[in-house]
Amino acid sequence: MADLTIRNVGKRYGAVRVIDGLNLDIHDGEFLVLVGPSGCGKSTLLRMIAGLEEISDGTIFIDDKIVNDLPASKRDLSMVFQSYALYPHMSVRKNLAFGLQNLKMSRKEVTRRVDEAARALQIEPLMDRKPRQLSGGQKQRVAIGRAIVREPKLFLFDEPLSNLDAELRVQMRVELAALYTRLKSTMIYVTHDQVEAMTLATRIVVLRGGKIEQVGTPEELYNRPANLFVAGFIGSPKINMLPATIQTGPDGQRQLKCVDFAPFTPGVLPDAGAEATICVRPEAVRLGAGQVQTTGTVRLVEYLGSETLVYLDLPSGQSLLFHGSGRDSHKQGDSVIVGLDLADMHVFDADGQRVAPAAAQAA
Amino acid sequence: MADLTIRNVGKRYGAVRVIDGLNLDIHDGEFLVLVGPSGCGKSTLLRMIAGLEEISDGTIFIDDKIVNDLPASKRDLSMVFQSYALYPHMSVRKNLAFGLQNLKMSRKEVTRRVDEAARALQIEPLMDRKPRQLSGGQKQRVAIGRAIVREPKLFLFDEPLSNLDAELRVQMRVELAALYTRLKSTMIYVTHDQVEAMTLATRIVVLRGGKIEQVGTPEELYNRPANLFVAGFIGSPKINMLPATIQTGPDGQRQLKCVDFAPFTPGVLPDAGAEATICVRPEAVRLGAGQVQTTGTVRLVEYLGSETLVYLDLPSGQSLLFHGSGRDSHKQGDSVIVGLDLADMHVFDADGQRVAPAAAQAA
Amino acid sequence: QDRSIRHFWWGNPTRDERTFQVIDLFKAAHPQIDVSGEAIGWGDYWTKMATQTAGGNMADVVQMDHGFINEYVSRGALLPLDEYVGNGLQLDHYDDGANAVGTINGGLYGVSIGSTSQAIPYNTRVFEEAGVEFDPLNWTTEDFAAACARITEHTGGAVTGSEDLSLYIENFEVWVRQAGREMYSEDGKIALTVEDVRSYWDFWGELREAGVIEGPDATVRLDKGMSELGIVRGTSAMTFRYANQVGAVQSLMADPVGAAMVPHRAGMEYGHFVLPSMFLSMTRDAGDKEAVIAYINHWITSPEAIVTLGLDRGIPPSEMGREALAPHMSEVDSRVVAYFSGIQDKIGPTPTRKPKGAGEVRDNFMRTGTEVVLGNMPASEAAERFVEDAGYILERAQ
Amino acid sequence: MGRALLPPPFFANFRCPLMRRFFSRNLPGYMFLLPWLLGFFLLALGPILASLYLGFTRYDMVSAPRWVGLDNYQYMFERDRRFWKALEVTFTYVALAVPLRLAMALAVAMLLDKGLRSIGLYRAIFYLPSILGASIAIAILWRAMFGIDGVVNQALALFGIQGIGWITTPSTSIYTMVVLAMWQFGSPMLIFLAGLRSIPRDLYEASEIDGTSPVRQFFRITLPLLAPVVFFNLVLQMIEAFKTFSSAFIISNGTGAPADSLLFYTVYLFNEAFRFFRMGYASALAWVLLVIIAVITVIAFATSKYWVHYENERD
Amino acid sequence: MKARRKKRARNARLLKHVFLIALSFIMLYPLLWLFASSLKPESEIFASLALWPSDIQWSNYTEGWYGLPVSFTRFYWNSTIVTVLSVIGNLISCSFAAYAFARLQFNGKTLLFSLMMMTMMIPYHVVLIPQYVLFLNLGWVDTYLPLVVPRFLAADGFFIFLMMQFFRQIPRELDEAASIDGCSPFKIYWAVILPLSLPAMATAAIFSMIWVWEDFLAPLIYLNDIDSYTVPLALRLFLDQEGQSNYGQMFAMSVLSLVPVLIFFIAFQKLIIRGIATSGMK
Ligand SMILES: Nc1ncnc2c1ncn2[C@@H]1O[C@H](COP(=O)(O)OP(=O)(O)OP(=O)(O)O)[C@@H](O)[C@H]1O
Ligand SMILES: Nc1ncnc2c1ncn2[C@@H]1O[C@H](COP(=O)(O)OP(=O)(O)OP(=O)(O)O)[C@@H](O)[C@H]1O
Ligand SMILES: [Mg+2]
Ligand SMILES: [Mg+2]
Repeated sequence: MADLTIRNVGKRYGAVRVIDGLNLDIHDGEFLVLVGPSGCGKSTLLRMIAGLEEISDGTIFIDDKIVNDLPASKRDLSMVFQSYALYPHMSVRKNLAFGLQNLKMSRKEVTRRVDEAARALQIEPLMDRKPRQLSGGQKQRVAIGRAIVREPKLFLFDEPLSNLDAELRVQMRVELAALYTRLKSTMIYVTHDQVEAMTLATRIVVLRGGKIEQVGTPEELYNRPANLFVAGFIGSPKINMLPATIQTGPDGQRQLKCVDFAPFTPGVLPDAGAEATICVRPEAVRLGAGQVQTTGTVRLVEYLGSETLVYLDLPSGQSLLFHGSGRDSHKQGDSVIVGLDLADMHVFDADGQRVAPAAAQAA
Repeated sequence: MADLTIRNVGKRYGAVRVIDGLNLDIHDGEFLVLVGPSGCGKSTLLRMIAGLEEISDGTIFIDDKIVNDLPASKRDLSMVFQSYALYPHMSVRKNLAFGLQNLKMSRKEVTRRVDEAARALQIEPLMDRKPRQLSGGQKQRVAIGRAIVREPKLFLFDEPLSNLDAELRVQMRVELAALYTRLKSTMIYVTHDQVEAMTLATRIVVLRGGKIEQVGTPEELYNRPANLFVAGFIGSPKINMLPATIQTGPDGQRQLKCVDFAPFTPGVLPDAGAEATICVRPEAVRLGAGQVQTTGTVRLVEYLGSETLVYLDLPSGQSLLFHGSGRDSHKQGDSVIVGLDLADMHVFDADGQRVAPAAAQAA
Repeated sequence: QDRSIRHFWWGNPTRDERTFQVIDLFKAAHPQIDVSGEAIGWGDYWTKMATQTAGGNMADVVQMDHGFINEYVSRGALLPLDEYVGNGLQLDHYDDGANAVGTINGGLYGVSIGSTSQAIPYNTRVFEEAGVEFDPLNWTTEDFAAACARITEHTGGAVTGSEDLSLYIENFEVWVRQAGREMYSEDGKIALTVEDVRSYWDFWGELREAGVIEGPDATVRLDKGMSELGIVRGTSAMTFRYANQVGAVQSLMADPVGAAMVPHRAGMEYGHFVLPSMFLSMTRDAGDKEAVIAYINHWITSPEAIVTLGLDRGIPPSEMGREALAPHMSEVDSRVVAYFSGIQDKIGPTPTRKPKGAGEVRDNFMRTGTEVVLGNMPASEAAERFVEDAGYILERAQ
Repeated sequence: MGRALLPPPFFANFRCPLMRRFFSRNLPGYMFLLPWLLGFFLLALGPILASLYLGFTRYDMVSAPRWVGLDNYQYMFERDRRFWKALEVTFTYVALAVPLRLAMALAVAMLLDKGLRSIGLYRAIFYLPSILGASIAIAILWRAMFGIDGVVNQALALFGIQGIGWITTPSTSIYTMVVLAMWQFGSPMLIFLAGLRSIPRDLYEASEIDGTSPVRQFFRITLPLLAPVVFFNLVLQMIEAFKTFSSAFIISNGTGAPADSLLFYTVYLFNEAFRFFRMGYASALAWVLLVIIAVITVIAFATSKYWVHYENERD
Repeated sequence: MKARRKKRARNARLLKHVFLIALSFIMLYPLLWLFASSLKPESEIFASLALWPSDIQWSNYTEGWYGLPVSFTRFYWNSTIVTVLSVIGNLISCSFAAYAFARLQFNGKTLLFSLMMMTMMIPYHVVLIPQYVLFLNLGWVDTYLPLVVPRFLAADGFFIFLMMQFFRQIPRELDEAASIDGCSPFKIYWAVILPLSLPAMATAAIFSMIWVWEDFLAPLIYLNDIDSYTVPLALRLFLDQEGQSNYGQMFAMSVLSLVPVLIFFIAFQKLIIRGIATSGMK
């Protein structure tokens, strides 16, 4: 029920431009995830959509209605604040019920919804406490609860799960997904957790410095990052980046020359002589033969339980990260063969724009 | 220079017991990570160590001195608050310098340390702002900065990286690790991020409901969880749990019977007839033959970029999770062989205590 | 200068200025004595005085009022001056009886520094315009009522004849004395009768009924300041004051003010008496008594001082003083002095001293009178009640 | 790590551990309270106890006080009609003036809190009457305004209402004092303003998001969060109202007139003490008032648990 | 549509201003009257309530200033000394006590707090005399000590309680953070609590300035020498209910005596700004 259109929206604090000429169409029923480095303007954007922050330039439409001047209370949306902003003088129960009572809902319905949310968020034993008697994670769950009971047409979540433990986070993710399925509301969700972004999003927006770097489905972003920034930002552990130069090969075809590998051609390349960057995801690196290959030495093995990170030194001294399963048994100092496949490579030009492959397959 | 000894420490809020008879020895120079579900008492414990929370029962020693009544200001420690608690009226620079000025440090040294921390935390452009002009993640970094500039003998971190993006989080982790290496201070660190816990900790403490469930190195906790709770809590995605019964096999040996598999003996088992739980990490599951095996159907494939989660239905209807690399290409509805190795199994008795294998190898 | 005394008085800017000049004169004459002058307005004066008395830190010389002097004397806060009379303190030039009120239980506790008597200040312009002819020094209550009616009628009610004086116990006192009685008996009891009170209130009640004096709204504000008087605000043509205050009334008004006697009831006495408008007293806490006496003496004997002080504190109670002053008087001053001289032969004996509790009786008179003015109680009932209450009050105050 | 440790506090080498503990726990508190403790015990307590003692004496401020036991209190309760009258006047005033004044102050503070231009000017203007306080000018003006031909009646005449002398009619005079109190709402207004400005903005934002109407926001968010300040104003205004002196004193020329309808408790007390030289009786009056105020204050504090929320209070 | 909404918002704002301006006039009337009276000839002040004097007499100001035996220059100087010292004393000592009551733990807190409240409940007039005797014995009468010293000893419970209520609203975590940063309780008070209670401190400063500046009872009782009088006490010198008063000059000086108060108010009310205490919190 809520299409959201953002046109040339900008936000300035004095001389500081925080959001800069932003355009975005969010369709009804979308689950849009907003990611980006700390301080890039995610919260600000959310707050502008909510109507809490004045819009310096541009226009925001909800369902084709300009809402720039519509107060937050009339926008029929709910929001989880990054800072929670729980009402300190109300018990948890009242915090949850407050928004519903504003809607003049029947007492029974309020109780039903509140109880249901409390159950889903596992805060039932805390219902009569005041916020100051809660732990960080408990507060955060109450904040989520306050947003979800209202079931509006638009949800805004600002890092709603950041203070929860892994298990709870998974459970909450499932609850939010279920809520989304049930209500079919539009959701805009800020997170730093890539797993959350990947599993929940229908589309992801990558913001940087108040500008959109790329919008797309999780797969698109992961497999076809539009630029070097997105490539580096999406994916954990971080993608490997190797500098390269474009040169003309003996057959006249343009080739990429990267110091540790023989020249190769991963797709259509721009003019020779230009600098480029080759990116390969750590889990796409093979310790064994590949379409191009070299030798490497194991510098460090980081053991993370279910997975292992192997830091490799290439002959030129460049570093390369290999991401393997928890069963991997390489040891520091081991010599290994390092192989890469052309299909796994992302090539970016000197400006950081993607050049090849024009269309990558799912890795 | 800071040994910390916690003896029978308890904390009550009215009738609510938050910490209950806790004993813990933290050695000088340790990097102790505290994990546990939301609301289990991590922050409370930290605050008691810091001297911010009155200790209801028991004793805390720092370097063999009882500190129960020592005010926080005299304990020579620094702390990152879960809620940041930045001084709202001071610029970022002053926030960082404030603690140092209290030490009557030379102006030059203050500037040096503050600048260094600002650089490490990438908040240099923000130094003259007030906290209200910062984003959530920026505030959090300032909070970290305030703690680290003081270089005390004991650091307390309460979820210091929860609001940072993945890349920054890795960088900060590296900075903290470097700090730890440089200062050799004792660090106590609360986190919900398993990667942080695994990479930073010399030992991990798992808390639940104010009690310690297990203390050990990251490997110990991952590979030899002392009980069902720790097994379930550590590791993401969550460990698979299969109910089983202990029975006496045809050769008189005790066996485990789990509905989807033939009986097997993973180690010394308690009395026959008792209930037990078998746990297997998702990444230890094989889609292929194993020491015990069965068939399964792919119910759902969750694609997370570098990794893939495959939810399997076993013949009995039980669910099993397989964690594979991002290259995995199973599709919903596929039939697969599911194999498990005995060495990868953790068996817990009816009380949730570990019974076998008595000593597991690294998976 | 090794001797010093403090002098405390209530005042106003003019009086303060004059008093400081007298202090300077005294200091010039007695270079070894330093006098520090302490002044404040009337309302605050008594609060401060009470506090200082309680603290045993009274100024050496204080200014006293006839309403208060007995309160302080009876509690031993003032010292008798008798031993200094003729022995540092020259009083031989004083009018007879000038110090009668200051003489209490046979001791002289306050030297009068100004005499006065009751008076009815009236707006001469209004009187003239209304064509009222009367003898200010000899008129009756009937004349008074007629004048009120005439003025009210002439101005169409814009200016009434007089303020309603129902609540002025000072005016009432004259009424009582006209009948040959005193307010209080020698032993400090009520001496007036219920009939005195009733008749007084009824007299004013009739005028009020007739609408020729100010209405209750203006009347029931008690202890009005000068600025609130009907004569000052132009809403009435007469009020009640002591003669020495007529100058002050004039200072707030553009029209010329005259002074008339309180009208007497036909066939009765005039009821007026002379009383000191202020006293100088020496207090219990006085240190250098010699210096105090020298100071007081300077006030009453130095012609320079008397001229400096002018009429501000009342009319000098000595022939010598009045003569010294005569060439320096303003027009209104002359009128006042003429008035004062004119009534000399109509003056009765000094009243009995006011007992402790007289101040409270005064309050009670106003309070009870208010009920009458507002029409909440008939005058007869109120009069009985007043006399009864006054008895209680005096009893409790002893 | 070499670090200049603070010198040990003086009580560190007390032998008795209990003493040591007592000091380490209490010392900072007592140190900060020291000025007040000195002031209280050296300057305030003595006079207060003295007044308590004087309440049992007959004391005319010149001769020494004479012990009379409970006489003063007995007289007060059994025979003193004016005491009861003073109580009636004062209670009426407190019951009306306090809530009305606070409501006025809060309403204007709310108006001024929202970002208006020239807000500083308005603040100053609204505070002006309070600056004028209980001056003689105010008394003169007030009497004139509410007089029979005053501005108020002139305004009423526009509506065809025949006015009366509001101050001089005993049954209405007290209300002019109430109006005066309302008009001088500056101090509570300023405190409310400061309080309103301390409310975290994000709570308003949260309630906006929750779709709260302005009225509901006021009652459910603003008011509860302002409760500590409301409570302060309530208690203090109540105490001050019970002790109202200056304005009543000057408007009634110190007498409580007309017909004792402005006989505020403290006006009565002042007259007893300073005009009729009965400081002993006045002291007794004072202690009765003190007990009345204390009881009401204690009740206010007791109920405050249920409606005043202190975010930082430990429980 | 947007325009209409804007218009409605503007109308609402306009309405508010109209209301405020109307209210302002009611609030201002007495001051205007006072000012007008200060320009009127004596005989006109009480004859009419009109705001416009028939003949503007600035002489009330010049003559009023020098109309008393001691000039107002002196009284202003006296008042300034007393007020400056008192305000400083009040702010320091009351905020100390408030900090102790609001933030520190010590035995007997409830009792002491109750006693503090009690000092506010007792009618001042009955402690006047015992207090006078006390100061007299200390030899302080006829000096400024009785006016100033009690302010340094937190005599005014009003401010203690006021500041307490505001201190209690500051997030305790900020104290805790400062404590971790090695701050003594004093440093916490000084570096954290005080700067964060700016609105409250400004309010307290305004009140305490105005009340001290206008206080006349204590100066009346404790000051004897006219040279040491404060402005409000001096104003009382103009008035003689029974004799010659100088209302015009008194009003002129009253108007002037409001000037410092107004300046102080306008300067300090700016500090009643948006509280920021929670912006450092998550
Ligand atoms: N004032 C209080 N009264 C009652 N219970 C409280 C109070 N403060 C905290 N608790 C409870 O104590 C428990 C421990 O809180 P604590 O903040 O230590 O949790 P935590 O482990 O840090 O959780 P999180 O990861 O969510 O921050 C929580 O269950 C909380 O509800
Ligand atoms: N009042 C202000 N004045 C100046 N700059 C501000 C102000 N408020 C925010 N900013 C800046 O605006 C930028 C965007 O802030 P925002 O809170 O939207 O970031 P964010 O993307 O939510 O970051 P995070 O992930 O850390 O929460 C930040 O760089 C911040 O420093
Ligand atoms: Mg943010
Ligand atoms: Mg916590």
